[in-house]
Amino acid sequence: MSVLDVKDLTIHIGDTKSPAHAVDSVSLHIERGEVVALVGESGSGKTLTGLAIAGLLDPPLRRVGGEITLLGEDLSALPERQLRRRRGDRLAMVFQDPMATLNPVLRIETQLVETIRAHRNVGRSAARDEALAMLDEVGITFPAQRLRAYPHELSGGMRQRVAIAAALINQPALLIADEPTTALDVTLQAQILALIDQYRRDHGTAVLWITHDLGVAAGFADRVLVMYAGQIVESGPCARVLHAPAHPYTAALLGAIPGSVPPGTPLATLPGQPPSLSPPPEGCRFRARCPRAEAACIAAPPQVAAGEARTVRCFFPLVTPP
Amino acid sequence: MNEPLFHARNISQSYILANGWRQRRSTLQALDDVSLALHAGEAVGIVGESGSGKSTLARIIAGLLPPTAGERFWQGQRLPDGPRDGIQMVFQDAASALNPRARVAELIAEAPRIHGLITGDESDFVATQLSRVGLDPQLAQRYPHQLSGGQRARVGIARALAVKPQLLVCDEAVAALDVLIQAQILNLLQQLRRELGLTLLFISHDLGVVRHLCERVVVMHHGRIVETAAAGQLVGLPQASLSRS
Amino acid sequence: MSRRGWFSLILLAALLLAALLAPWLASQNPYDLATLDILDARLPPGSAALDHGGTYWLGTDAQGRDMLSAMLYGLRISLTVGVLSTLLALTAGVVLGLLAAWHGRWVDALIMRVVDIQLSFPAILLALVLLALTGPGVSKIVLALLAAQWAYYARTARSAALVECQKDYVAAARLLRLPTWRILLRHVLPNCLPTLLTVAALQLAAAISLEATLSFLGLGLPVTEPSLGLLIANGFQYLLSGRYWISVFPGLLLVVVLTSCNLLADALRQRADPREAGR
Amino acid sequence: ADLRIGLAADVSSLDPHFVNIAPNIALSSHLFESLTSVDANGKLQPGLATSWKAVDPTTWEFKLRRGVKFHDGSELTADDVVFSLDRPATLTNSPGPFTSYTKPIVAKQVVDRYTVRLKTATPYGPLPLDVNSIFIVSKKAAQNATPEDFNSGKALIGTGPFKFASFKRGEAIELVRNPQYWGEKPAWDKVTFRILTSDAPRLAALLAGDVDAIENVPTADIARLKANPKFVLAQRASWRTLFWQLDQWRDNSPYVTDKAGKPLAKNPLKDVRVRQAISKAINRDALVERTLEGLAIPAGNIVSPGILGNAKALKPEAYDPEGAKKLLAAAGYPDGFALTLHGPNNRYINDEQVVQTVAQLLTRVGIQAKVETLPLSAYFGKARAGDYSVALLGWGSLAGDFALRSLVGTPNPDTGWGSWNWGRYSNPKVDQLVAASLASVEPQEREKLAEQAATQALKDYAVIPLYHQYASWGLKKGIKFTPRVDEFSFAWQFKPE
Amino acid sequence: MSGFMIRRLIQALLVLLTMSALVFVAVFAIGDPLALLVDPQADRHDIARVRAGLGLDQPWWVQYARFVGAMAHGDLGRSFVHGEPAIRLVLERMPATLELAVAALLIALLVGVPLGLWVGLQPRSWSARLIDALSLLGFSLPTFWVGMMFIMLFGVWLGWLPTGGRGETTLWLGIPLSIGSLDGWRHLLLPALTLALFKCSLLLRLTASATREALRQDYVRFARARGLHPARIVFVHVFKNILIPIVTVSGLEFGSLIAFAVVTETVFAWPGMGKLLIEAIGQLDRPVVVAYLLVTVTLFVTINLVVDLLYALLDPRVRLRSRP
Ligand SMILES: Nc1ncnc2c1ncn2[C@@H]1O[C@H](COP(=O)(O)OP(=O)(O)OP(=O)(O)O)[C@@H](O)[C@H]1O
Ligand SMILES: Nc1ncnc2c1ncn2[C@@H]1O[C@H](COP(=O)(O)OP(=O)(O)OP(=O)(O)O)[C@@H](O)[C@H]1O
Ligand SMILES: [Mg+2]
Ligand SMILES: [Mg+2]
Repeated sequence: MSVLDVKDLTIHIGDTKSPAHAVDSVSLHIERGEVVALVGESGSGKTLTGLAIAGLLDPPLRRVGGEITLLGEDLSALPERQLRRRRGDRLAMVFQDPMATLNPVLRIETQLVETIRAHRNVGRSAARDEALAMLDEVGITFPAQRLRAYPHELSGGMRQRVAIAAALINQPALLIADEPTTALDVTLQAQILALIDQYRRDHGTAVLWITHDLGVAAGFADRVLVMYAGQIVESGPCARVLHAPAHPYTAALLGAIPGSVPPGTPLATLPGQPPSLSPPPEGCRFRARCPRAEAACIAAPPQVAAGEARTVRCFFPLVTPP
Repeated sequence: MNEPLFHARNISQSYILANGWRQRRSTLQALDDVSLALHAGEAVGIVGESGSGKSTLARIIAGLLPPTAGERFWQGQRLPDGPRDGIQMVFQDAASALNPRARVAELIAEAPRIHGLITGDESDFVATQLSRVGLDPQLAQRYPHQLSGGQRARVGIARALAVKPQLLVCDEAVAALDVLIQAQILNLLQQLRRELGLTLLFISHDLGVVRHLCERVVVMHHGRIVETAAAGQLVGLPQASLSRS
Repeated sequence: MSRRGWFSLILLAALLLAALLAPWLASQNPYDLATLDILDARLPPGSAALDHGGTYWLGTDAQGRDMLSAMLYGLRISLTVGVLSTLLALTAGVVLGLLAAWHGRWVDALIMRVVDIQLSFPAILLALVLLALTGPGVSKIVLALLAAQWAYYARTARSAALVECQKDYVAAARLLRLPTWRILLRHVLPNCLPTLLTVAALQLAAAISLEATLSFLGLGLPVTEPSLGLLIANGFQYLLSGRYWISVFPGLLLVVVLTSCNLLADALRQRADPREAGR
Repeated sequence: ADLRIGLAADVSSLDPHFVNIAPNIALSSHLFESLTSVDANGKLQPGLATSWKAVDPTTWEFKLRRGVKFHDGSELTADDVVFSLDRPATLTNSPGPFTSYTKPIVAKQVVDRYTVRLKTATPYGPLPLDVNSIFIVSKKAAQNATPEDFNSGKALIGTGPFKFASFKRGEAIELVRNPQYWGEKPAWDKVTFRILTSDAPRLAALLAGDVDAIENVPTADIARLKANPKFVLAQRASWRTLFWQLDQWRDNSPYVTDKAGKPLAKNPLKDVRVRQAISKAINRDALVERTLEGLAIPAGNIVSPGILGNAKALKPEAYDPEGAKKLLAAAGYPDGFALTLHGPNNRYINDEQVVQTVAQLLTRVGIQAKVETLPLSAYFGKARAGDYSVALLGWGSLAGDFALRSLVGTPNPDTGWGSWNWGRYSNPKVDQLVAASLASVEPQEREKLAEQAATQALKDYAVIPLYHQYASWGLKKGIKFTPRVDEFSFAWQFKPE
Repeated sequence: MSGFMIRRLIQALLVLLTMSALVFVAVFAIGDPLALLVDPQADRHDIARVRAGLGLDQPWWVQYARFVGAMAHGDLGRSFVHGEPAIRLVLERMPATLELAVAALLIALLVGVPLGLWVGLQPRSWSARLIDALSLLGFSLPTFWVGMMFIMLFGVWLGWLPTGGRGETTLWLGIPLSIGSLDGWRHLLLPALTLALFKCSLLLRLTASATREALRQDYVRFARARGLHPARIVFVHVFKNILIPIVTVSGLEFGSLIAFAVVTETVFAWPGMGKLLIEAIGQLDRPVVVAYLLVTVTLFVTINLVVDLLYALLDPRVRLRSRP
């Protein structure tokens, strides 16, 4: 059984008359201990997908369809009260900006302890001990002092560690990490990645890693999902997808990375911009920028298998199905 | 060796921090005795972790920030404080680097007009500048918020080039962009270097980008230059994220 | 802009227009003593005039002034005072604020200390003392309001300008070697304007209200040229005696004016803050 | 029973000799008395002195009432009187000292325990009236007492019908009945004066039952109060007369111009015909009826009817706009001219309105009048400095010759004559008559001289009288009040019905 | 800290000196107190004597120098009109004004903050829209006009509450206060409400927008992502954050409450400092005007200081430099 199983998740933005179809029929699943990377350029709907799974969409964002199953339980049918019990317990989420995710006027201790006590009937001092252990586990030195500190007294990297500690403190089955390393410099990025990787190994946590950095996905994820304009255009095991992309968009992303060509030579680029999604264009959403587009692309391409454990949403994939 | 185009000598910069309640003042040494020479037509990259002083150095070179100590030379001449003709800069956050209340045409033409660099028709001038950075001249009447991120970055470059600089300082000019757009900009800079013989100082924390664009790389750490090397042979920088790919 | 914003803008425009056209809209020039007749004093709304057969739709005051005309002219004065003092204070504040933000160091310190001192002393008390000194008059009250309010603008302009000056487009403008005045006026100022306008709309209401309050305390305008505030004050003594119209009607008009200013300020603020736009 | 009275003005000090302003005098009158007293009609009556006479032209002898006890139980003696008459001159930091009343007295003589003689340098008729303003304090209590001692009640020992209970400055003063009072004992056990300086709240306090009586009922509310069966109104013409002072000394008066605002060749106000025209242009009946809502009577005199010096022959000027225009034409101003009327805006009943109405009326006869009103604080100073051309003044006096001395006497800073003669009218004949009147110790003769002086001055239009102001009190039903000409609200004159 | 305090104190001193000098000149220019106070019959000698007695015979700068000299010894002079030390007169009236201002602030806080929280949390509900509209109205009604309407409505027509004055007071630590008795409360209610109305609207709007702002912050989203109870999110996470602007603004507005008490006190015949000031200006009682200003400036400076300290207490991030 997967830890998370999402089927046909669809999210609209704005009024019912002319909504933007920001996320369209996204399906994904994550197994225990697996890291799945969700990549794509800015605005492709990655964050919305993550928020929808955690049940954190607020107006004007609306989930208009799809099923979300966490550990066999259908979250989409749960009332908010029940959903709240799952959040921070079985399912946790961390966000991009470590400056903003912690409440600036509450001590670290308060924020950790309240997370424990929101879900488990634990005494204050027991919760505090757990918090201390957790800080230690995420690699914070002098955890006892840090507990008394306010967020602004910590460095960016430490803050992100604390946020991760708060997310993991109830041992969730699933961690949704929405670009938690983007705001940090390279050294810190690597440390955080290593930290989560270690935790996953120790506890078997499933991780949905949202990022726009293919490099991160490459080094860290088991599987990768590539999103474009609200749709998943390609999925598959990380190594294979990045090595031999099936979708032209994935190929373009890889070709644009400096280092993919000799220094001084031009990088591959794509013309144009992603389409507006209100309403989304007919047919293949990548059509307008696609070097391989043909007349047939006027129809919406189905998601098809492209080799073992791989899918692609394209009539003319770069990798032919076996 | 011939005279460098630009030379910064023994630059130091310290910031005064007023800290907290007790108003304890401490100083932060952002740059410590940094010297850097740029030869005409050269592309030099600066890399370093966050807070290592890259932006501070860039601003001092551009003349936006008077250094606490040290001197700048332009073709051997000592430069007074303040900006100077011939040095321009492209900023990291293109959105904040463009006045949101000015149309693209005004953004590009304002300074050349004041400095008397426009000989013919102003709209032709703007069109030429826009085409040079690969933008549709139709965009001239738009406001910055009506442009995409990549377009904004290009307008920023076009504006800098419109006053015919010899040295272009790019402070993380591509850091906030998606890879696809980043690639466009990198290509554009390559092309401009070739065509205009521009000298480029390119600051980034992404070693891959610098390696792609520059011949020479300077590594900064804690306000000092710790290493200077040809782009291909760099070793000193901890490069966690890229090392695994 | 939101519906409320448009509504307030239209209302304010209508009020301004009414004030501008007062000489043509009003049946009487209430400031011209020759047109007043003491025998028509304190007539209730809808009364006919004694000799010239007109109707006083909103009644008359203690001098036999047609209330409707007086209110139109009063609106004119209130708005003039409000707008004039706001404009002057805005200009003064903006100049000083920009200067402080741009120059920094001792100029900033000096200007801001004066602002602090000014702000640590409430506007009403300052205006009170100043007016007691200068005596009544439109120009004097404008001056008093200017003195009382410039500091708000200076502070707002400075902090807005500081934010803008941090932005890279100012650095870019410096690199392009644009003249300082041009950077300040063409680049920095327009970007501070949303904030400043919001404050201005708010302060406009405050200025009008302050003028009314000072007039109420007997320190505002000359009696023969009553503003709305003075009309209210003059009618105050008739409130308890049932001749409500002398005070209540101008009061309602004042409330409408102030509400629309505040509504506008609200709308401007929401516009300036895109995250609020959805509300 | 208790009585609560709403006062219109604040009492600044309880020291009866500190500042010579009406609210303080009103309050002190409850606690202290003077040698003479003044009845509701302004007539001099015995006070602490039972009788007085001029034993020679420069010596007045006062016989003290026997057995009068101070609040502390000690007896009133001639020593207390002399002490009290000496005290005003010793208060150096008093801004408005009572010394002008004690100044004519050059010597004081204790004849016996109950007799005092006061000497003046020259014959001086109004002395008995002057000493009415000097309250007699207990020497024992007031010796070395500071104003603070009075305000705290420590030195507040008088002979009056009430005793001090408490003083909350700016808020309320409480008095209790003096059971040992020698005269008619007041009907109230306790009297509370509430300070309610704003008109509307004062009236509201009466209507809401927070006080039993108020003074200075706002004109606007007279009608309503009259119509309300739960309240009664007490009214009478008071001593205060309002009139215009006109600049008669400058050739170029600052606020008189032609209609285009340019200076005139000469000052039209110097021409008696112009002054008369102004007087004729004023419709006093309409002014009184409409602007003052009936709360005044048109005036042709400087002092109110019934007060010494009121010449009955002088009638209010009739409203005659045509006559005014003719006079203006005759004086050389057929098209009129422009002037500014100045007045206070917080001193007299509807003062600001009155100025406006007069401006309205003058405009109708071709004198284009502008209006400028100021708070009292700024107004009096400027007016006394001669800054204005036409200025409104109200004057309350219990003797015509007194009033004339200040208002139309030729100004002389050394003697204090003409100190309020803002227009600097000067007529030796008037001066002479006033001086004679003041010097006469014979009441009939004094009255005759005073009337003659007034008649002469008004014939010259030295000032233009407008009206005699009414004073009104609002009372809860069940309380009676004898209104006083001097506008004072004395608690003992309120009686339960 | 101490540097900050010292700077504040120097600033306060500067305000005091500037203000008192200004007032000195101003009151001089308005008029001559003797023209108001001296008896009509007084002759030149009388006037000269009085002038000398009050020290008014000197040029203003000499008077000012004397005043500053005396002030250094804690003596602010005697009221011309009352003959008592001016400072005592002002301090005597201060409790009434402070009580009024505090009551108004409490009303504004107790009404404005909860309503603002509601409006911020539920901006789309009709009740929030109604409250929002009403608050705008409350924002626009001039104080004196509201006072008049209150008097008319509650005092005269309905007769529920007294129309003015302070009513019964009881002594608390030697300070007469209204809140000790029912009668006192009845007198306090209307003026306090009048004074509070504007601040109430202000705080309501401030709270609402701060709440909206806070709700948009990532930390709220993170709190939700951790499954915290909504009540905890609102009353701990959001509230602790919005408390900062509320406290700051309340403190600063407290100063303006005292200033606007001038108007309210005039309308309601409330025997506070404001009324004293108006009267003193009317009587050209310079020592009292100066003393009033000195006392209020001192008060404001103290308030600002307290606000800064509170601010630092509430917001761990704070850097105690001068507020922007
Ligand atoms: N609260 C919102 N209101 C309106 N539109 C929104 C909102 N949140 C997201 N969107 C829009 O939905 C689309 C998808 O947004 P999303 O945040 O999921 O992108 P993303 O892939 O996470 O991009 P990035 O890499 O920049 O974080 C974008 O076009 C965005 O503008
Ligand atoms: N205006 C300033 N006041 C105080 N300290 C500053 C200021 N600007 C920069 N610093 C400090 O100076 C040091 C160098 O900053 P700088 O911005 O040059 O680093 P950087 O290498 O550009 O970092 P990044 O990669 O994050 O942009 C940092 O520690 C920074 O905190
Ligand atoms: Mg995102
Ligand atoms: Mg930088």
